[in-house]
Amino acid sequence: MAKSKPIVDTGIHFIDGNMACAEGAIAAGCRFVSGYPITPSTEVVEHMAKRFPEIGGMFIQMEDELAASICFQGAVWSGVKGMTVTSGPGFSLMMEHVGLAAALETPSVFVDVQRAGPSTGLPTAPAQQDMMQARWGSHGDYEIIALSPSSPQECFDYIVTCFNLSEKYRCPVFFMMDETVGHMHGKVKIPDASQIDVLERQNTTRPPGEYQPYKIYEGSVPEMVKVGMGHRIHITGLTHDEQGYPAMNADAQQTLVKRLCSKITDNVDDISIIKTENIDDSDVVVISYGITSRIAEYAVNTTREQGINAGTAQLVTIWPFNDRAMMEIASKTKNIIVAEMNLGQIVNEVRRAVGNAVPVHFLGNAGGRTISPELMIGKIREVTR
Amino acid sequence: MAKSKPIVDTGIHFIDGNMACAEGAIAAGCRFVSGYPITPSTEVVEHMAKRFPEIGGMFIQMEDELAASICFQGAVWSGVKGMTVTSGPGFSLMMEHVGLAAALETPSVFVDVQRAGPSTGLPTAPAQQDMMQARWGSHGDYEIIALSPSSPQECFDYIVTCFNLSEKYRCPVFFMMDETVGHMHGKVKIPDASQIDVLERQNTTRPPGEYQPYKIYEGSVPEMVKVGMGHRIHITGLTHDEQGYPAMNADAQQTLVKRLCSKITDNVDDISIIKTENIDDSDVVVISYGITSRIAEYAVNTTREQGINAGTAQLVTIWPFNDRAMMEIASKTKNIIVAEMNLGQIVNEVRRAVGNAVPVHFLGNAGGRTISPELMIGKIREVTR
Amino acid sequence: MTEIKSHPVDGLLRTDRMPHIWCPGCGVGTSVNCFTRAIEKLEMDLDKLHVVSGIGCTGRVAGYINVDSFHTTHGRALAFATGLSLSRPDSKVVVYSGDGDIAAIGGNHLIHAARRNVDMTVICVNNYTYGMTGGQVTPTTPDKALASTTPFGNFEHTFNIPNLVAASGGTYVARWTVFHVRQLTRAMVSALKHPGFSFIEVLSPCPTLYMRRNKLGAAVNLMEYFKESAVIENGADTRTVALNEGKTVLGEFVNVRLPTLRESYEERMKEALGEKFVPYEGSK
Amino acid sequence: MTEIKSHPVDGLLRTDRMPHIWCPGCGVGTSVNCFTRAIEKLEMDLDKLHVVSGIGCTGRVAGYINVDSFHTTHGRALAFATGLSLSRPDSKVVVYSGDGDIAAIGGNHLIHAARRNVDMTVICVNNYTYGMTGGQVTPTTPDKALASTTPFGNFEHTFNIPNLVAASGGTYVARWTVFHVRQLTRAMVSALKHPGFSFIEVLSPCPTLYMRRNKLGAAVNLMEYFKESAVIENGADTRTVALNEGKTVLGEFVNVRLPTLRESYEERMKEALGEKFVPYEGSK
Amino acid sequence: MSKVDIRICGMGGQGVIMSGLVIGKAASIYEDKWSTMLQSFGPEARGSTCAAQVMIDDVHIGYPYIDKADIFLVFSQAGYEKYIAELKEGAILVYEDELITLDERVPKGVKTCGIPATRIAQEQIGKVITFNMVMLGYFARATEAISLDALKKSIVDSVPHGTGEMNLKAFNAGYNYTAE
Amino acid sequence: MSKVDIRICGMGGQGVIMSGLVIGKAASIYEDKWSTMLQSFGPEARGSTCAAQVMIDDVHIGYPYIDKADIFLVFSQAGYEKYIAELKEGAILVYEDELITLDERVPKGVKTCGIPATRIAQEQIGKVITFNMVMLGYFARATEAISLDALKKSIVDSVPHGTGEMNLKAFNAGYNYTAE
Amino acid sequence: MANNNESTPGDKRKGTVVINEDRCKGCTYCVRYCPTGALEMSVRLNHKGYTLPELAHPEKCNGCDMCGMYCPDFAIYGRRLNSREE
Amino acid sequence: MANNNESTPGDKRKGTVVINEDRCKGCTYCVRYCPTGALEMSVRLNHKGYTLPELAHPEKCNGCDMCGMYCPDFAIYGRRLNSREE
Ligand SMILES: Cc1ncc(C[n+]2csc(CCOP(=O)(O)OP(=O)(O)O)c2C)c(N)n1
Ligand SMILES: Cc1ncc(C[n+]2csc(CCOP(=O)(O)OP(=O)(O)O)c2C)c(N)n1
Ligand code: SF4
Ligand code: SF4
Ligand code: SF4
Ligand code: SF4
Repeated sequence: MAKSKPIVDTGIHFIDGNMACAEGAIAAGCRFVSGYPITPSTEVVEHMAKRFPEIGGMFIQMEDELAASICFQGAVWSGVKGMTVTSGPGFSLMMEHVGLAAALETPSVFVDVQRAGPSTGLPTAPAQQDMMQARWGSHGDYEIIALSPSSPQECFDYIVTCFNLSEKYRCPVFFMMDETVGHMHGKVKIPDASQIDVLERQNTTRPPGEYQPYKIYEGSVPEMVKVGMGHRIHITGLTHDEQGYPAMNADAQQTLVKRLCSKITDNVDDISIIKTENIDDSDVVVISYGITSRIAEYAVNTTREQGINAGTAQLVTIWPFNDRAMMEIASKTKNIIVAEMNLGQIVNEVRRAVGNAVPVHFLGNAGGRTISPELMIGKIREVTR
Repeated sequence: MAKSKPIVDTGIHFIDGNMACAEGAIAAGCRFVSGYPITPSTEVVEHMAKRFPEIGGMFIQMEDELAASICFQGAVWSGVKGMTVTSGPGFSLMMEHVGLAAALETPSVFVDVQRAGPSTGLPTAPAQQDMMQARWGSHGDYEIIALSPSSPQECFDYIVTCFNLSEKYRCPVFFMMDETVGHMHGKVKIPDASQIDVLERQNTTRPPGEYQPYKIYEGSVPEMVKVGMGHRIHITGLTHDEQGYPAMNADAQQTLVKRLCSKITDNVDDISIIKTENIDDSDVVVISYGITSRIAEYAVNTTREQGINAGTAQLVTIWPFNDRAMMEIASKTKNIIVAEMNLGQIVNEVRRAVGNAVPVHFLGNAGGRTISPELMIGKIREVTR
Repeated sequence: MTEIKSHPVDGLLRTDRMPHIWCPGCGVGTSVNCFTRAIEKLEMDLDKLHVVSGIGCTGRVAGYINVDSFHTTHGRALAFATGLSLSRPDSKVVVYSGDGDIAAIGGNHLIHAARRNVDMTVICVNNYTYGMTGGQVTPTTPDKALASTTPFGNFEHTFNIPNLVAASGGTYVARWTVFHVRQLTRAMVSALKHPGFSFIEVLSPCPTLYMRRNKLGAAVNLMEYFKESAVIENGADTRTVALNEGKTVLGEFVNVRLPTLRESYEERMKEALGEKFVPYEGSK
Repeated sequence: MTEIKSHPVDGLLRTDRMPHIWCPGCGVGTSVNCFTRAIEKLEMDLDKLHVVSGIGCTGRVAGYINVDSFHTTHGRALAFATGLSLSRPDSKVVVYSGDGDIAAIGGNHLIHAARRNVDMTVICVNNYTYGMTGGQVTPTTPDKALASTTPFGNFEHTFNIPNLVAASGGTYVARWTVFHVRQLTRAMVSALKHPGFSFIEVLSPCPTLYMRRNKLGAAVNLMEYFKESAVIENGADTRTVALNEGKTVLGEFVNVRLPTLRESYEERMKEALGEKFVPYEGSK
Repeated sequence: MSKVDIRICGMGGQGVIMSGLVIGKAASIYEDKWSTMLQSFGPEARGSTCAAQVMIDDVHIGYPYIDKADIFLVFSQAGYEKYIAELKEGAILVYEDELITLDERVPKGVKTCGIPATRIAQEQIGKVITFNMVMLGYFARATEAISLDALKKSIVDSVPHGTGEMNLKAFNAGYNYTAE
Repeated sequence: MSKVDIRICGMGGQGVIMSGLVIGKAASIYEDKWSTMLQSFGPEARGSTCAAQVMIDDVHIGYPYIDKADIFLVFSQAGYEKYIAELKEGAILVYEDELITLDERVPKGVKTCGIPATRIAQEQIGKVITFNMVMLGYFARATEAISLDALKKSIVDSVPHGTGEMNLKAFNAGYNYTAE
Repeated sequence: MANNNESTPGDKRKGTVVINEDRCKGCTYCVRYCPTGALEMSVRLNHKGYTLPELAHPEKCNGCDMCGMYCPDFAIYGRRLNSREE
Repeated sequence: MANNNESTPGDKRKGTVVINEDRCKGCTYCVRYCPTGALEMSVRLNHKGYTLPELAHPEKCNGCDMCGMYCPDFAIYGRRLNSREE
């Protein structure tokens, strides 16, 4: 028999973020992807189309993003790990099924490689303008998780985290890339499969009759199940009871929706990844995420050489927003600069979180290009003057 | 010839919010509606289907909300006033075309009669859970206007305001109703047509050759145009220049998107409607909107009778959010309670706006029922104790 | 004497949710009745039968059949079912939805699932209206019929759904009514056995929201109309089966065997990759 | 001697945007060339011609034709055009879009606009791929053909688009290729004159992303194939016109006159409301 | 009474909502008061019980939901059972006395007024469909919540064109009914 | 040089991106340095100029965009015109000298290294397609930005299976080229 | 469950029906589509107020279960009596 | 604009072509589909590097404008010379 491709492509690679994301998903155990092409995310699914047939996975290009964002959920309920991939306009079309995933508690990963908007905008230019949409884009109350990578390496590493979180919390998990990270080649170390922490799907071990799909047996997340195990589950996007049956009353609504939200908000500390550097006793901390964090790294290094006591905080996890961590940063510095490639999204969260503790400055743009190091250096200087 | 129905149905009526909304839209000059049925908004379009054939308007039920939310934009560019109507799940499907309307600067009105979510949720129960979605639901950076009515009378009055604002600012304007307001009958006074302030479409008077569709001749909003006037316009959702032509570069992106946002954010005072009562030197102000404001009215009246110095602020305009007005309220009271039928949306805006000025308390629920007066009275008491 | 169950097909129903929400005389219930009989006839392994619905009165079917079942979003059941079906080669996935769900908002998924010949059975209960939301017009509402959104009568041309599905690539296409319980059951048996995309349009009365508004009397009146106007033409050219006043063409119109999506995928990959191809088996 | 313009149809083009973005040999340009000639032949009032496109290489057509034109969202041009067409009874609205735009993401609007017989002309440039995004598979990509998302060859069945449109209710349906410039122009003339939903599928080479990947040589090679494989069959049964290896059936397949959406609306309302009916005239 | 909370309940098709509309209109249009009406919605409501909540006040009404009613106008046994507990002290219960059997659940201090409205509608008007107008007539007299004049104007305004007279006749029959 | 910013520009089809990949891989995989590469994207890029930006450093790279380059590897006149101004003081310009005519726009202090790579590829290898490898070879010698060994390994790694030898031959031809 | 039509030993009836009265919504399908005319609508109402069918002519019932197939509410079914399998 | 093929008085040629060289992308359609074979691809490149067509056989050109109809780039057109209308 011909030697089949290794499932995890262990080794050192020079690949772009989109491919790293695809490889990371494979390493995380993803075996079903439904997508619809859109710049600048298409390479992710193109890579899946190439890789999957040799490793027992399947990619299907659906007729549109509405289909792409629900098709993989059907696969997930069959027991596999699945995801979908898109960019701005397609992300907007997926919003109804983000809500569905939240309501059904489908472990699900949505990749959004952000481009400049609104509308068709600049399809091949970077932005970080969908950050609030990721949190609020679907109707109704719900909570989600969102991570943002700043390099191809992080694309690999954190898409694995996304899959793990989606299994653990059974909610939509967004991987908020941007065009620059997606299209940038860089060094990516893919460890041996055994070195990669992968949380496998845990299906209930309770037999039919003793199991209810939305009952909490432990913690705040119900036990997952798949079709064909004899449980004869009924799963609905209507407000439902523990059995999963429609429960058309406000009490059921309160119980269900509060749990959907609190299972995330009660676990901010577990979910949140924030990388800080040199924040203690600093004069300014630049808070940023995604590609902007690389620029912050560069700008802060430069200004430190010039004697400015500056630090950085990279928000790998954006949602749930970590108010506490922000307060902690505020307590250690004199100024905060929030830098993002939009006209002000996450900065509002930081402002809300830190209140009047320290001044929160904003450095942003309307997308289409990254924030230049010169501007950022200028801002750091201005703030610390 | 048979006497034709009056276009504005002047008089005193006992109708529900949905019908009042439909009548208000007609009074505001709306003549084209594309929709797709969904509880609890359907009565709006049903009423349009009945009224329009006798007043020279047209309603078309499209195949889905994607179509409904762009079809009317085609009509608007032909020179008429148009709108679409939906609820939660349909609203999520409209998000791509909200962004389109923002980018094309289509004067457009979207009505969302909110029901409890996420996903299918409780279709016939009220909620105020789409408030953040209205602001952030589409990808990319953009700004919108959103109003929320608290009674059938306000449904009539403020949908007219919505149309006027959409003409003035050329952006998506949301009318954020809720199931209770939509389905509640109440007294509605419809004035004589001559008494209703209606801003008619102002098309450019510049001749072809001297006109560019996205050039700013005055103020911050370009002059509108319609097809067939000889201007041979090209309108695109891509980032475009003043001529409307695609301009695939970051400079054009900065110019366009910043203007799309600042034309709204620079005019908060003109757009914002906030109704306050008894806020001066108060111990607590309940900030709320939509049906919750009626409950606040009741609760505050009750507690005032009991000697508590409480006031109310009804946010008729939700977006753009009026930070200044919030600070003003904060400066006049000792406590703020934000009450809304969700798990915390607009309260975050208030918190961000007022910082540490006064404590901001939250009273919310997960939707499906209005906040009870008892709970609100209890909260007012607790906060002022 | 044998123990008497409350109903012979109760084993296939979520009896804890009975009575169901459908109105008196609603044909959705009768169609489900036929469906349960078809399942029984086939002696299907119930662990390998999954029902997916969209939203609507008919969409509630998923909530009453006692197999793993999913009540998804309006119009998108077919897309969810595509993912499920591809991941469960040994199972039969059934989509059970209304005409609005399938042919209005769900139209794109209908034509594409048919094109791909995804292995699934679609049962579309066509009651000429949107029942769940109060009787609006649909792509199948007859000419001039009243609906809440066509208060002066429908003016849109209608779909000939079997023809649309056939033109899209559906490999089994049939139409019956809930009056024709035996034939409908038999058709369901054939559809469930068919590998690939099988589709049955089931004409059905909605006494509450369609018939009342159109002054068509009680549910049985439409049943009688179905009986009288029925013209059974198996193998009929689907272009000729549009629903006309006075004539309701019924039968099995299309039944051809073509590679299913999965089959052509595997064939293609084997051809291109040879032994390097590892088929997708889902999770077992 | 007459003054020499840079090109006889320059008056219909936004010459300030030339050269356009299409690749050397891209058939979209040739189809637009034919389109401008059709407009000239009809001596259309250019204030009453509006072009709407979705997103894609073909979707850029709206940006090059010098009439009021709209470049909307991917797949939704038909829905935008429906609102525009209903509001401009005296204008002709043309939707110009690619096969992915119209038949993949836009499939639902295609079948519904055809069903309603909305008064518009649709020109669908079928180049067997998604050009704009780099050559992914579409519902029209031939069997086994390579695309960036089918690196081992396409395995999905394809749409027979004329048949799909005809089955949905389109009243004028034709297919030509960009090799057949005269016939295509004539068909465009007929489609533009046709009241109701007229649809032309235009087969076209995408040398950059479809042909190169499939090693089909230069654009002219496909032109030659169009020439050689063409079988002109006006009035052909659309079920028989699926694109097969070696045979490309072309012609005007459907041309019937049925009430347009607007006509049936007005007829219905007049009947129901008599003199109380006030027709919708849009803004004039 | 300055503020009156009225609950109406019956089966789908009995004219519950129409009754609520007539009262609400009478109050807000013909008496220049404020009024709100809310009705039950949803698939669950289909075919089974159907309810309306009407509030009348001299001033603008805040919270439009009724917790306990001042007046309960009930058309069916199921409606009776669903809401009988939710009455204020001293409330008035107006009910169809051949369709509904009162029991010990009627809260103390509630004034009960029964009328065989179905029979009256059938016998005196010849149309069972006017049953709710008979109920409204009786309600008018039993509760005096709204003026006769306002109710009558409201009825003419609310019922299908050409049926005003018949409905007023039914209304009057209810108004004039006296229990033997 | 610890940090090197390399811009590569040419026409679509000339192997610009492949060249960038070879350099980036050589640095990050075979020299254990850090490297990033960005390429031009978009419909506007189709068929016309095509550019890549490669950065190499001993430490992790922050900002991955090149403002002014240390090395400019240029394959076409249009590419030359587009980017010639954006060079650092003391930068190295490696260009195809039969396709590109230098002019006064070359910034002062820039070292210019021309090579007739197309002709070399044609004459010595027999395949114009290996032209970019010739350029890379010349680049390797002219700039010494990356070790020969790393570049060669990277080439074998990057080119289609079975074409390694031919490409290495082209690379060597470029490396050994001396302007007469 | 109205089950009073069960067979007794020696009974000559070929079939009977079982009615789950709680589920019935009185649509009349069973009565209308019983091929032997064995059923009729009664005057009895169930607790929801729906009129119930009844086996008015037990001797006609052959247990063919047509009623059971038509019933939208799974409220009735027919069964054969004295058949060999029992 | 290469316009050097204009008619001169007394010219017997039936037609000629006008080429907008800036627009041409060298696809060869005009050459290939000229029914009289009047055009050929030249060795000249335009500023974008595309090979240009040329009217190699002016005597063959009848100004039928087939080149103009095929050209995807609106870069060439044929016109009749000495026709009555002029
Ligand atoms: C996105 C979205 N749009 C609209 C609705 C509202 N809605 C629910 S069911 C339905 C129509 C159902 O009609 P049909 O599919 O014909 O089924 P029936 O109820 O007649 O069985 C609609 C429009 C929804 N739930 N979601
Ligand atoms: C909602 C959305 N999804 C995806 C895209 C990306 N996209 C742009 S054009 C296109 C396909 C175009 O293909 P086709 O319609 O066949 O036209 P062509 O480019 O081949 O002319 C896609 C997928 C988009 N712009 N919007
Ligand atoms: S409304 Fe119509 S379709 Fe829905 S349950 Fe009732 S009868 Fe059936
Ligand atoms: S990519 Fe294909 S369709 Fe797009 S312009 Fe180039 S040749 Fe034409
Ligand atoms: S068919 Fe069923 S629901 Fe209908 S009357 Fe008979 S038993 Fe009752
Ligand atoms: S057809 Fe047009 S683009 Fe092609 S070679 Fe001729 S002139 Fe140039």
